[in-house]
Amino acid sequence: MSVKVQADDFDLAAELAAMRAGNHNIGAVASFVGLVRDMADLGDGGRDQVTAMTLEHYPGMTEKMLARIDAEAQARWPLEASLIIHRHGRLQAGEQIVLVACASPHRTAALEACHFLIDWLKTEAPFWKLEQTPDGDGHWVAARDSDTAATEKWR
Amino acid sequence: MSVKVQADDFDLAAELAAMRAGNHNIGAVASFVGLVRDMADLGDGGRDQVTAMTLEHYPGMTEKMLARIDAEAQARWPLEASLIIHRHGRLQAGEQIVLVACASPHRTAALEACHFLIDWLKTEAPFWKLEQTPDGDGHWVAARDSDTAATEKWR
Amino acid sequence: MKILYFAWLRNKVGCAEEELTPPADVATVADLVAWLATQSSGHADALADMQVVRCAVDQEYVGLEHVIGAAREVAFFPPVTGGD
Amino acid sequence: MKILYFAWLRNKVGCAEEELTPPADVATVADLVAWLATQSSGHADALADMQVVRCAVDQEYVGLEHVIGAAREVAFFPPVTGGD
Repeated sequence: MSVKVQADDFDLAAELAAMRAGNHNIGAVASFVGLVRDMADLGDGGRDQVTAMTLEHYPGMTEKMLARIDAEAQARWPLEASLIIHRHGRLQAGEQIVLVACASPHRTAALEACHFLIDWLKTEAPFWKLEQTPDGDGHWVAARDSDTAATEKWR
Repeated sequence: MSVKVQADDFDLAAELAAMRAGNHNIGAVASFVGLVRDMADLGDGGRDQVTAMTLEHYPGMTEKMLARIDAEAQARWPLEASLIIHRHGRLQAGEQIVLVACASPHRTAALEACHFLIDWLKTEAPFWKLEQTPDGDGHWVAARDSDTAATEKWR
Repeated sequence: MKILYFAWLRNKVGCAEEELTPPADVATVADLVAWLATQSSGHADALADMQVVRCAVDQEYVGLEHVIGAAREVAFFPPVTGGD
Repeated sequence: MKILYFAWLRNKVGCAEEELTPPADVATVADLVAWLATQSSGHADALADMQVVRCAVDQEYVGLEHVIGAAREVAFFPPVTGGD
């Protein structure tokens, strides 16, 4: 029920504490954090060192799509609370990119809704990654078929 | 790769930070926290107020079972790190009971392994809940068929 | 042999742990349950319905047909209810 | 009409945003793409393979057959790659 798109980092513990504050009907909190890896998977099966990445997004449409995905999760599962935070801008290896969290009385709804949100976000939220490698070149990360397939399984 | 059974509370952010410290090949961290709800589902469909609960366990066997479940997750998914913390003793409504966390390069392994661990733990780890209600009576929580079914789906 | 009881089985038996030496003809978990039920009405009550009791021998889950052999520790408890 | 380009489409076109008034016979997204491709070699290059380009009209995903109508904002971008 909360969506944030921001350049700043987030504090996982503080965000989760705020999400469940005062609600003792929450028995389960599932969360997912995506991080910048220092290795990128290249299309040819090789790996390239990544020193940083820049996340570009479509201001306005991003918030709209995240809110819609969040509403879809609320409609499908009995959630007491949910939260999506997605960062944009330049991020170093090891930094947090995205947080998805769902709270419900029991674990299945929280776990499934969390998985749904991150799968759906990967193909519906307008973000694009530019990876920087040590040779100075940046390259735009290509979408993966596996992400589309992951989203399709929820349709 | 780490299992803890303890009476003390845990700090989610600190535990997750320790789990992924120095490993920049981690692109995904999925976590699950179970909490004491202030309402118990009664078998007859009604609900009863819960003020606290006491978690009893089988010292020795608990650690052994959790380590085995953790090893099973490691064998099934390409995880960079995993963590299970389960508390025992008396806990108040709203308190954290259990933490399961999995880290991997990509999200699917982390999310599935996290779901697997909590499902499996629910039916394999020797813990028993005694719920305290305002009238002072304690009652032992009965196992749910849905938990057994949840574990079965991973076999 | 150390016998352990957890949760409501402990409440019914009246103790968490006891050191017992079953007779030689107690070979399986089922034999042990039948013999324990003769020890007291609490034991008999706790072990009356083995559909709702699980058993671990030396900290491994086993069925009623399991042969106890040289086991040092046998535990009886309800289906587990940890997690959330 | 405001036209937006993101990621490598922006690099190829050479700008992030432009205000254009397409001719009256531009009805669909496909028509708009064909017309934009005549604006510069950068535009033509960016929009050469619409298999790898997605379009949003007034911040809603649409297909090439979508009728633009009175849209205020049309965006072109690659398949998205957010998340982890």
